[in-house]
Amino acid sequence: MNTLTLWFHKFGSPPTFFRVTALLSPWLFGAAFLIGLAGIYWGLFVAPADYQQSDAYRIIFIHVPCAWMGLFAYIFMAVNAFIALVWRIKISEILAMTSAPVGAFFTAVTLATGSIWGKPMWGTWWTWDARLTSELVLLFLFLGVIGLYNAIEDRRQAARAAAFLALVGIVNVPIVHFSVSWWNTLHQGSTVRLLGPSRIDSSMLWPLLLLALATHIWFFASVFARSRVSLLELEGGKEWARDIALATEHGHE
Amino acid sequence: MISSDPPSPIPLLQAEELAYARNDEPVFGPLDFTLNAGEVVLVEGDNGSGKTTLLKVLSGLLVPNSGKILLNGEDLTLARLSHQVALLSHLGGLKLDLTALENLRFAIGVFGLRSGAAPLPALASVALEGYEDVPVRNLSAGQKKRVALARLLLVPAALWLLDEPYANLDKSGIDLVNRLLDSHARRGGAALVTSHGAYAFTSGTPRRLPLRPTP
Amino acid sequence: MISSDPPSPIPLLQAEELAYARNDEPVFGPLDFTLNAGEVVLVEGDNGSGKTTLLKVLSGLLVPNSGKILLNGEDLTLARLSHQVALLSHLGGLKLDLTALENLRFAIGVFGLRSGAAPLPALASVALEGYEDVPVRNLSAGQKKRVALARLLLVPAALWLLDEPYANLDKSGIDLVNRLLDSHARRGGAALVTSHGAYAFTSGTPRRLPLRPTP
Amino acid sequence: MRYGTTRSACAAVIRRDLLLTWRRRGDALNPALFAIIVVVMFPLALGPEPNQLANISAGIVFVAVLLAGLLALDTLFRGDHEDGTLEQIVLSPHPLSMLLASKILVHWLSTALPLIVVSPLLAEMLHLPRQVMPVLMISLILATLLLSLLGAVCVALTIGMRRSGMLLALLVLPLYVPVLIFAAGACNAAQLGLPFLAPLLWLGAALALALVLAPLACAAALRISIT
Amino acid sequence: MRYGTTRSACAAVIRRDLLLTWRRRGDALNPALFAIIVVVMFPLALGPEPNQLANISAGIVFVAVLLAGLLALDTLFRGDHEDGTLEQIVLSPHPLSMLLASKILVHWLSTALPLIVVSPLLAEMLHLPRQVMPVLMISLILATLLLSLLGAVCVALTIGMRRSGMLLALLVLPLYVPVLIFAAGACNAAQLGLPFLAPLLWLGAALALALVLAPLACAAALRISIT
Amino acid sequence: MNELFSMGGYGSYVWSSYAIFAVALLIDYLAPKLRNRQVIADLRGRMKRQQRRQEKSA
Ligand code: HEM
Ligand SMILES: Nc1ncnc2c1ncn2[C@@H]1O[C@H](COP(=O)(O)OP(=O)(O)OP(=O)(O)O)[C@@H](O)[C@H]1O
Ligand SMILES: Nc1ncnc2c1ncn2[C@@H]1O[C@H](COP(=O)(O)OP(=O)(O)OP(=O)(O)O)[C@@H](O)[C@H]1O
Ligand SMILES: [Mg+2]
Ligand SMILES: [Mg+2]
Repeated sequence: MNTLTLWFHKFGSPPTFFRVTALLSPWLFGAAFLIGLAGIYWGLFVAPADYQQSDAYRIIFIHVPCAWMGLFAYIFMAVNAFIALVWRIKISEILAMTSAPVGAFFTAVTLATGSIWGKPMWGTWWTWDARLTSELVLLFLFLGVIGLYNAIEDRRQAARAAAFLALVGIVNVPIVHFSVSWWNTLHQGSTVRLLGPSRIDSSMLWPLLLLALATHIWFFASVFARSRVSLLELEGGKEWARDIALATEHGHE
Repeated sequence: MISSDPPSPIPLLQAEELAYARNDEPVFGPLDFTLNAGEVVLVEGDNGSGKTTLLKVLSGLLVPNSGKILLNGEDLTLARLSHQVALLSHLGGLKLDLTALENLRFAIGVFGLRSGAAPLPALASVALEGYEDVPVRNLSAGQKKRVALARLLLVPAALWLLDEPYANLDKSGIDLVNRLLDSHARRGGAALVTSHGAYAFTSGTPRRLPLRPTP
Repeated sequence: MISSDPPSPIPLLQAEELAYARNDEPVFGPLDFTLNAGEVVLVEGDNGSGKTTLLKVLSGLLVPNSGKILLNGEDLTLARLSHQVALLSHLGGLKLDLTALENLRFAIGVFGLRSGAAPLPALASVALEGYEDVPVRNLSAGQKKRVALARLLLVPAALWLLDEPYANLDKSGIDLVNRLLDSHARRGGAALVTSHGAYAFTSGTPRRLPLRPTP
Repeated sequence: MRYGTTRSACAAVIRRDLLLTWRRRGDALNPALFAIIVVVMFPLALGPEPNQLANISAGIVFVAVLLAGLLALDTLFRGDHEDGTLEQIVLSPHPLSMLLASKILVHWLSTALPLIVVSPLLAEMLHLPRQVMPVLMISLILATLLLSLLGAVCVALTIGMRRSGMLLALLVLPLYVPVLIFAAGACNAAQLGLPFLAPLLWLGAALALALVLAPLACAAALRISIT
Repeated sequence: MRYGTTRSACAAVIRRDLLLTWRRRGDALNPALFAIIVVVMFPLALGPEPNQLANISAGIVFVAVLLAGLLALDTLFRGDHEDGTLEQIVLSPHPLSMLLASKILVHWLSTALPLIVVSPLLAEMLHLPRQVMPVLMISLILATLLLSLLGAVCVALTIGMRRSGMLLALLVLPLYVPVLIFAAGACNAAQLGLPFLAPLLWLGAALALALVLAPLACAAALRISIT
Repeated sequence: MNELFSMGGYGSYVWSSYAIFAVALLIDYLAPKLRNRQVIADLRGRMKRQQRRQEKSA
């Protein structure tokens, strides 16, 4: 326990965080890229066509990992927002704020691929059912957090205001997830289960899981990369940040 | 600075190692000072040295990065404010659509009323008789300042934080501020006043708190 | 007041029987005065005596109720402005989201550039080196005023109308304004300055234009 | 010394805000005017067929009222922030949440109430069937109260910004969506002759919760964004 | 001395306003966001039937865009008025109408253009038939240009007022009504397969007239209301 | 090969989905890099300004 808190404090100190993530982030990006490539190859070229949807179902390998990722990003953001508000930990503020744009990206991809998939399957790009509407609201929440954070001058105050909003918005996450079972929607119900047997063929399940793993790793890679920039901006008055700014050649990292 | 007076029980305001930084750029350095009842201190410093910021920190509107503020010996936080502090800021804190009198009445409602004070005499003592019922919007720059000063006379705060009270005032207005400060001190109040030395206290030499921008 | 100088051909500014009333309540009475090139005049008056209003009338922003304003011998109207007048008002006329430098560049674009002047040196001469690229929003009250003063140095106006240029400035800032006024006058410009007598001109005694509220 | 009670402080806030509303009573009509404008635009843009309009009338009235409320929200704290009186209120020793609740109350009275008063007119302009009117009124009252309370929290968050503009709308929208669905849902159900009580009860429950929690959240948000 | 030409003064205004837009590029997205919000509210309030939505989709898009434009109008001179730069612009020796025309141009670019860019998305969300889209785009461009020009005159008139708020909307509405009728009329005609060219030509003619007269009127109005 | 691209007639849907995914990730990858450049430039400007202020006050 003691070593854990010690480790947390060490990792939580800005220069250390900066150094550790500098080492971590490229490897994470690389791993995510390779795993994702493998998953895509499997999903596009190896997995068989669906008997109902033929090849259109292959959108699932993008749509579903991104959808999970968007929800995960929101939860990650809200947890960090809570820590930031209660204990005023700088790193948590930054992690919360940098997961918002990444989550927004994944949510936007979910919406886009969902509509693209909806056109051949449902005959329309968009309907106003509960799943789709709540997912749109999720995107708005991400955008709201980003907008609020960018609109306030003082970085720490901005982070705390946006963190507050992120916490209030967490009620939407269960709504997105359970919307298919609470209301009767056009969108299909859950087929993949962590516990118990999934209602999906394993030849289709594996690429799905690979891509889910890849997007999660990517998420952390991206959040770390963004956090380093924000940290540098926030700690611009400190010695270590200035050393880095001086040591960095223009245009290189 | 003050050497031979009897040790007062608890100073009204006490700042220990107080420092404020904006986005990690220090605005004013670690400051230590005490303010006793009956004292008026002039905060001095060039443009941009952090006077306004200091007053906001002391009122609780900004959270200091390090150090402590003790008011009557107790920690000051925005969540636990007392009736002790009144701030006169650049903004004035006046509703332009209300008359001078209505503005004062609102202040009394929210902050309480000093014993023996009343809105009309307060307006008279800042030389605004006859302007009680004029919307503040239609007052000139100096007249607005006077209304804001009248508010200080009404609320039961012992500590006044005044940001450039002399600006925009004419000579009689400057005298007025000095008289108000004097009588406030004599009543046992204290005040922290920012001002650019050129025009300042007439009566005696007040204590000075120099602010130098931390580079 | 000035008796023995050679009769200048045309005074820069001439006001004849100038009066302004707001809703038929007179703000300042009929005024007559002339302002020649090379002169600086201090407009004096208590709070609410109409100084700000007078400057607005002279700049063309308010239309006088009676009387005439002649600029270089010609009638002044808002529809026919010349490059001759620059106004420093309470509001400052600065875009808070732009940097000091960008604000000055805009002023040059709209008003033109005085020969020999340039934005960077102008900022340096108001002691704002190192603040060129800071958004004006992040400057202190006095620093904002200095940026507004730098604008005056850049535009080719002969007549400066300055409303309380000293307010919010520190001692060196007050000196600065005086130096700027001096050299402007020596270059053949003229200025009308409102100020509350307490802190004013260091060099010589300027002409004064007293304003008394018309009862 | 007379420090005054919390109740008297709230009364002072209410008195002042009512006085301000009265001084600029023209402004108080703005939301209602805006809603009328929105409602007027629709027949112009859609063509004036009464049947088509009647079908969508409850929805349009709701959207118009909510938009008007949304736009009026910005004025809740902005004026006070700009002239420094919000600073004064925050520095007051009385519980901030109570003072803010007073402000929210007056704001609802001065912006939402006129809207509710004109809504029968709006509904009439769009040929809403007469029997839906009571449901419309009740759901409007519940919805506007909820929105004033929830919106206040968002406004408090945006107060530190230069110009909150429509970012506020973005923040408030996710909170508005369920309210809109339930409230308009009740009206649509009533128009189709279906039961409409359940959504109204949901709204009522949410309102009860918001009455307790929103002022506290609002005070916390304001403290975050004003310091 | 270098007094500068009128062209250079206009360029300075344009450069500054573009720079300001860039500095707060978040704000520039506001009108588009608002329009999206309005469009999202309708299916929620009306129920999600695609056919019903398709019938009224062009109208809703128009109302959304016009409302967003209306709300953005207020920012045209307000900021400049509050910080005193409008005073400076009025005191400039160059023709005020040209400087104001520059401001109106940048305002259109920064508020209406994003709206036009998102309008296909809005139309798609409301199931607008694909073939109506080009007509919608053209009439939106004409209508927003006209409204920026006409609106600017109204804003100039209300600038002296403390908080013009929705009075502005009231002033502008009568000017908007014919524009809305012609522009939405063209779209509705296209949707029904009827000829739609005539209303578009009328709009074009009105635009040509407004391009010449509106800046002059705007300058005159501003002079009146700033003194 | 052709069959691969047509995806049983759903080619445009499937490929555009994957393309959107790729583009989003690319932007997500590049955005912090660009921002980093700007932050460092800003920081250097700030340091330079601060130095000049110090020189002046010295
Ligand atoms: C714009 C339209 C769409 C949106 C916003 C959307 C959104 C989502 C979201 C948020 C999830 C994750 C739910 C969770 O894990 O809690 C999800 C899962 C899923 N979606 Fe969609 N979707 C859309 C369209 C479609 C379409 C058209 C299909 C197929 C016909 C589809 C099939 C699926 C499947 C199979 C899952 C996985 C369900 C599970 O196993 O839990 N989606 N979608
Ligand atoms: N909102 C802000 N954001 C960022 N920096 C700011 C902000 N306000 C002030 N500053 C900076 O903080 C420093 C201190 O400002 P402050 O307003 O406290 O000075 P001051 O002593 O009151 O000056 P003045 O005499 O000019 O009023 C200045 O360098 C200023 O540029
Ligand atoms: N907008 C206004 N509407 C109505 N009356 C006004 C308005 N502005 C000022 N006044 C009144 O006009 C008179 C002159 O005001 P003005 O602002 O010109 O005074 P001033 O000499 O600049 O004073 P100060 O030294 O306080 O700035 C004052 O009595 C004031 O109350
Ligand atoms: Mg200050
Ligand atoms: Mg004045």
